[in-house]
Amino acid sequence: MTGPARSAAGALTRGRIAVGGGIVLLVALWEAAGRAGLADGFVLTPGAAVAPLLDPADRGLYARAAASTFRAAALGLAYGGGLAMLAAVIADQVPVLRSAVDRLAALANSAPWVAVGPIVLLVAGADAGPVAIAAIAVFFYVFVATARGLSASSRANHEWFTSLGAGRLRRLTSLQVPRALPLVVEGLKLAAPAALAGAVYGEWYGAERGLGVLLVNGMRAARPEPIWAAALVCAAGGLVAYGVLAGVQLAARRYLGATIAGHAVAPRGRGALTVFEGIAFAVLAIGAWEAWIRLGQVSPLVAPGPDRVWDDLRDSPGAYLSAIGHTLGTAGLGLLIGGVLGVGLAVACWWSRVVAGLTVPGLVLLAATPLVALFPLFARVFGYSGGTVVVITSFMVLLPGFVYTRAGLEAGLAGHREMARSFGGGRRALFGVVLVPSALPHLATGLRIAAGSAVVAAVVAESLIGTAGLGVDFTYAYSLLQMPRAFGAAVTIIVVSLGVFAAFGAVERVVHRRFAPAP
Amino acid sequence: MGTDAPLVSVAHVGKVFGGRRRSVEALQDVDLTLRPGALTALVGPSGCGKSTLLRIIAGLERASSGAVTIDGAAPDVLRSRGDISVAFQDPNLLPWRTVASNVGLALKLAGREPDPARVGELLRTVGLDGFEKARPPQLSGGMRQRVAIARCLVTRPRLLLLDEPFGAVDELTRRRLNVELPPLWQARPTTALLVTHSIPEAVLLADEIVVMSDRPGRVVARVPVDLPRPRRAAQLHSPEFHALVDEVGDLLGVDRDAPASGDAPASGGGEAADRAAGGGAAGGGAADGSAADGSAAGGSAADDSAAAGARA
Amino acid sequence: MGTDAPLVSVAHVGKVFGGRRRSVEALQDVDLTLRPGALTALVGPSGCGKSTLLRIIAGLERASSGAVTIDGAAPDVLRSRGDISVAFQDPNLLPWRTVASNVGLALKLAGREPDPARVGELLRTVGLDGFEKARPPQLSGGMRQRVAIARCLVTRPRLLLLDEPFGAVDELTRRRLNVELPPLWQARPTTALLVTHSIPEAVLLADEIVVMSDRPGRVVARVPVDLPRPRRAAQLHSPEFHALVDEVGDLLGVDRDAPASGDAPASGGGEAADRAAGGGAAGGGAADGSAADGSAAGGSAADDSAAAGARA
Amino acid sequence: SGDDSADAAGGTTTIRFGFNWVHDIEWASWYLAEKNGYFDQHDLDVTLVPGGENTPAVSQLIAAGKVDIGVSSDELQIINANKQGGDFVVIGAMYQRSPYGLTWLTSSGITKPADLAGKKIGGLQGEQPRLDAVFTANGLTPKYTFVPMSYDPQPLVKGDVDAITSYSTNQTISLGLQGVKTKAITFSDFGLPSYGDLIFASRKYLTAHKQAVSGFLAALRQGVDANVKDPSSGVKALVDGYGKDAKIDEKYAAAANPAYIALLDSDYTKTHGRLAIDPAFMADKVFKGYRAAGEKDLPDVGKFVDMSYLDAAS
Ligand SMILES: Nc1ncnc2c1ncn2[C@@H]1O[C@H](COP(=O)(O)OP(=O)(O)OP(=O)(O)O)[C@@H](O)[C@H]1O
Ligand SMILES: Nc1ncnc2c1ncn2[C@@H]1O[C@H](COP(=O)(O)OP(=O)(O)OP(=O)(O)O)[C@@H](O)[C@H]1O
Ligand SMILES: [Mg+2]
Ligand SMILES: [Mg+2]
Repeated sequence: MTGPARSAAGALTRGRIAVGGGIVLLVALWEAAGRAGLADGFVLTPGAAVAPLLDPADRGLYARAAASTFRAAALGLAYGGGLAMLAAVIADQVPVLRSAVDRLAALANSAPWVAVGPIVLLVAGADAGPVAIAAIAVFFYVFVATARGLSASSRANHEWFTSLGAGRLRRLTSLQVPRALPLVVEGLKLAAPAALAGAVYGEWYGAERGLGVLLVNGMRAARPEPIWAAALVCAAGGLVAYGVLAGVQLAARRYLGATIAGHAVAPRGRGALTVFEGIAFAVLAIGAWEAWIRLGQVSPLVAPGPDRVWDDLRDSPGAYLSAIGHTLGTAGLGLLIGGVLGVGLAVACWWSRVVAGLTVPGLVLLAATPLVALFPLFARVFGYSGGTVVVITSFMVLLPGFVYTRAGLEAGLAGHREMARSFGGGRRALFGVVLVPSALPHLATGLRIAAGSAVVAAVVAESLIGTAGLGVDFTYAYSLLQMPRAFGAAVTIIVVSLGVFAAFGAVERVVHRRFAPAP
Repeated sequence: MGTDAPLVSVAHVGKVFGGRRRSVEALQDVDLTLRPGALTALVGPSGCGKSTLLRIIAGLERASSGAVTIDGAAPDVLRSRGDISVAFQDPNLLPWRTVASNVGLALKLAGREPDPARVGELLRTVGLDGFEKARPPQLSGGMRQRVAIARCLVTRPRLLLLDEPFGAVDELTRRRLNVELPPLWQARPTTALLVTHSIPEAVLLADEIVVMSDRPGRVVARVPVDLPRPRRAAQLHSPEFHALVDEVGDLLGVDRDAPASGDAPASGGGEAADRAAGGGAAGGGAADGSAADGSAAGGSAADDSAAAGARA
Repeated sequence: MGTDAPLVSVAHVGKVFGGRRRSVEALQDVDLTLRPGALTALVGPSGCGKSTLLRIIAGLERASSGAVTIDGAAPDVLRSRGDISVAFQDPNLLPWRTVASNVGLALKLAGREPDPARVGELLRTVGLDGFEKARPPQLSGGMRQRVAIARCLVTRPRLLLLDEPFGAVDELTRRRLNVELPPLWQARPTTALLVTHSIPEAVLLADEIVVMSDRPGRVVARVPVDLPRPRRAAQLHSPEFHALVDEVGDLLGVDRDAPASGDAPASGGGEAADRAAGGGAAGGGAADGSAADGSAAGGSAADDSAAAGARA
Repeated sequence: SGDDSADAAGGTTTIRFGFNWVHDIEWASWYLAEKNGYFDQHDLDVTLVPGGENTPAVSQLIAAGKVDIGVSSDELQIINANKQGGDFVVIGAMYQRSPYGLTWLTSSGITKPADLAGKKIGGLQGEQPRLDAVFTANGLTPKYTFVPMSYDPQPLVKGDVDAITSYSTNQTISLGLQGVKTKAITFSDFGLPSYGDLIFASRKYLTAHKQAVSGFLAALRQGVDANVKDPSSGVKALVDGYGKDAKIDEKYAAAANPAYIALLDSDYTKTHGRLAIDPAFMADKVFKGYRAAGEKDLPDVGKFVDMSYLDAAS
């Protein structure tokens, strides 16, 4: 073996050793935290956390709970993911419906679980809750990934297909779908833990069994063991799903060629009709709501009509405005902290194989762990305060920030990298000249998803432990059965979330137009 | 042939690429007809709009003005029947499919029956036997372009649009292909438009040569190539051949400034001298015409000489 | 020149691309030295490993066996000083930068001072004035390739590696560039390796021509081109020039089957006939040498004729 | 669910019964009624639907048609639901006094409502009006910091809050089992008396299923009696049955069951049987407390409470 070849192999080995080191570091930190009795002894050592799972008396209990939660998550992933893919295909194939489907997808992402949960439960029933919320939780990830993937084929390839008389459907099956596969799997990697989180959250709506039930009961009984054990099983399930999908992704890349791993492509442009369409969509949504109330003879106790919600909005705009301000402030702070951390970590990982090795195990764990399900755990560790809401939001943002930055840094075309190297550009130049511009489109997409997640996370966290904000307003009003106010808060959350989403969508489009022109 | 209704007619086509700050006029009032069964070559300086015109004919780009009809209808009609094949300047192969399946895919897209034998035969013809199972990223630039050529012949299209199909192919292979490919599409009469850099290649292959001007591209002249077919090497050394190469070269040169004369200090009377050189070369070719007769490549050698002389 | 220590030496370089199912041996025991200040041309059939060899020399690809040293060190040393410029077969422009800033970027990457004047001058030389602010997707194929050429000259590198830099450029522009570019790099003596399809181009530009065999690429011969510089058109019509084109063509032809003779049925004795044709054409060229003297392009016209004749 | 004709024909009637919390020893009587076949004896097929951390109010579940009868932790929930368009009627109450109240550490020195002034009180979002009422009902101005939290009592132990809202039968006992000494005071003790786990349904449902509802109450009473007689049977029904998958702590259940049992009886139940509600007490004492807390538009007890189903059960 020649010198350079050996050093490359050496670098690879060093990388593997670093990953091993990262895992050891993670466990060691955990052990140390457990021994130090962090959070008043709430943090258990790994051994103590695993112990209940090994206890023969409880083994069956955890197995049943895991089976039930994993089943709900899998079903939710199948339904939500399937629907999302279908929606993305429809949006791609039927231009007339494109913007409507896009909006519906954004709506699915913006709809806060706190508000959706009760309605799902009231409409679909307690048994369907975990599956339904898991499906809602994955919908957006899969939709965005599929839509991106379907539009990732180069214009030149489309033209070749067109030149041979291939219709839309042919282009879809023979060109766009294969091209989309790696991106879809990437989306599923984020969706799988989200499905688990959704299932657990859904179980808080009165499920008979499941990891979520164990989490809540453990919390109420102030016993850390079942909480940690259930969280551990949950994270393990996420890790397995994540690992399997990473394997699939690797296989897909190998089969489809490494050349199509990344490479962002400009989303289809939207015209000046946006505002008009937005209004039309709102009118339609409100119409559907009114129709549901009237035709379904829905009790005002279950859901008020749009008119009553409107009255409440009109009567106390101040209350809504201050809640909006609070929630946006929290989400913004979380977005900033989490975003900077996520992007920074991704860059550090790119820069140093050792840093990557050390941090990746922790980040994979973070990615695979259904964070929403562990909000109570966060509250316990970080305390019941507004600060914890920001911490939770930051954590929710960190991951998309990291994942998309990482994907972006990998997306620089081989030809461009070589060009930069050939002129003597070092790593720093490569980074600044090729990688950052190539990563920007991905980053913009990640930012949009992260911003949406930040609002949703802030609202959920507020509803659990916040003192002000839209999440608080919703829960407060809901528990006192003040339905117009509760729904007013829910609608406001959705509107705020959509607004944030649209704002970052505009940023994304500008960045894409500049840095990912149609190839 | 002259009495046939044209298969393709391009009428007053103009194309302006509009940016926000600047716009480029790529084509200006282009008229063009392609006779059925004929091969028309399109020559012109780099950036003059050849690719753009080809894409407009294929219906892939919209003309800013004017219209294109194929068989009396919009390009889409013929295209949707899989009767057009385009070889783009970039090969654009699907990286996840093997070479053979990239070629086979064209049949499927055009709505033809799968025909592995034909696929194999074409790959052999373009010199890619043994690479049927390879994937495009594993090929050299010239090999990729040859896959694209095979891919576009496999469907036996009625209209063949070739955009510098031999740009990345070495001259030896190119000459071989120049000889071996035409019979493949002449078997079923195919109307073809070939964008090429090489005037001799154009004269060798075409029934008519359309010469375009520098940007904005206009049709400067249409030069019929009335050399008999099949074009035997002997004819290619004929004065008629060289006269044609000459003529086209002149037409191209007319619209251009005389090129810088580089390290030759005395550059006066370049154009006239060139023509003389071209004629001389042609004469030389003709003189040994009988000796070179056995070799088609020998014929095209003479073209190059003549072309270069004419085009200075 | 012969006494200089080589700037680049390639010793026993082999390259095997290994897939799981199949592996391709691209290069086999390649030895090569590039003399400082000399331009070496690399010719060989498509897919024979020319691009691969170039990339190995640039240190962008790892050889499977053997070693490359530049200036006595690994390629990375010279490269990291920005003293190597590569023009890839694909232009690889950054689509988000303007034409001018793509060219200017090379200066930045190579650690040179910004030099907008030089950038503008080079863009003018390659015929892209007026397109400084355009972005690569708005350019034609030939225009993109010309940007890549300008980009690679702008840094005044010590080692210039050119991979078919004129593949997508029309012949007229190509000839002009063939004449106008060499002075740009000869000003500061630059060692260059040029992969080209065109034997006459190789003879016109190179000090030495390295001929490679079909896959797996081996060096079949090294042909020194001892024609005096600057190469005036008159010399290009000389028998020496044609003998060289002839020789290289032969060397390439030797490793290949005689190309199919296409529609010329009697193909006996092709090779001998070709050589005769080449000679004839050369003679023709020589006969009007004085007339064509004023035009460099006229000279290269003759090359083509000779090359083609020799290479059939 | 069955209708009157099914009632008349004596066929089996299906009843879905909704709890407002997860499976817990709180529902021991229901478990025993089911497990010991009392529901069967009354030709009832009863499904017990647990609630959870985030479940909507039982009144909403009834309004959405997901359950037929259910419990409410106090009267105010049902009154609020009726104000929002419901027509719910109370037909009994499991506990004569609600265990709902406040818990603090014994070390905190709090003994009376006045001691709560200026303190940090943790609770669930929406509990603030009830805390306000504690102050107003005792002639004090509400003055405290509300700290929203979930059912986790840890912040109390850590000292992040001075008191938490709780069930005297729940967190206090859990903490006690962990060696944390706490004091639990119900809101009743603070002058805000209310019944606990009131059983209610919509008027429409009740009139359509008179016989089944009475049968249900009768069976439930049998369940209550069985639990009182052998509290360990209630614990067992929970731990091995309904709570099997919820990791119920048996020690806690065994300790909490007697605490719940202690709330079952009052002077009124001695004469009117268990589950009974005294309309006069509700009108005089319970509503008085609510009124003191600022509640207006309280309903007419005669229309709000209907003991006829329970009467028919005995
Ligand atoms: N998408 C585009 N946006 C703006 N300008 C464009 C676009 N495509 C082509 N052009 C411009 O149109 C002109 C013609 O381009 P075209 O690709 O047709 O040239 P061409 O004759 O094929 O040249 P070449 O021989 O170099 O391939 C060029 O000046 C180019 O800059
Ligand atoms: N990444 C790769 N993986 C596998 N095989 C490869 C790879 N790159 C090149 N090859 C093979 O190596 C051989 C040489 O390729 P190379 O690109 O060097 O040819 P070339 O001489 O430059 O040809 P051309 O004139 O067509 O550009 C080819 O047979 C090609 O299939
Ligand atoms: Mg072109
Ligand atoms: Mg190459």
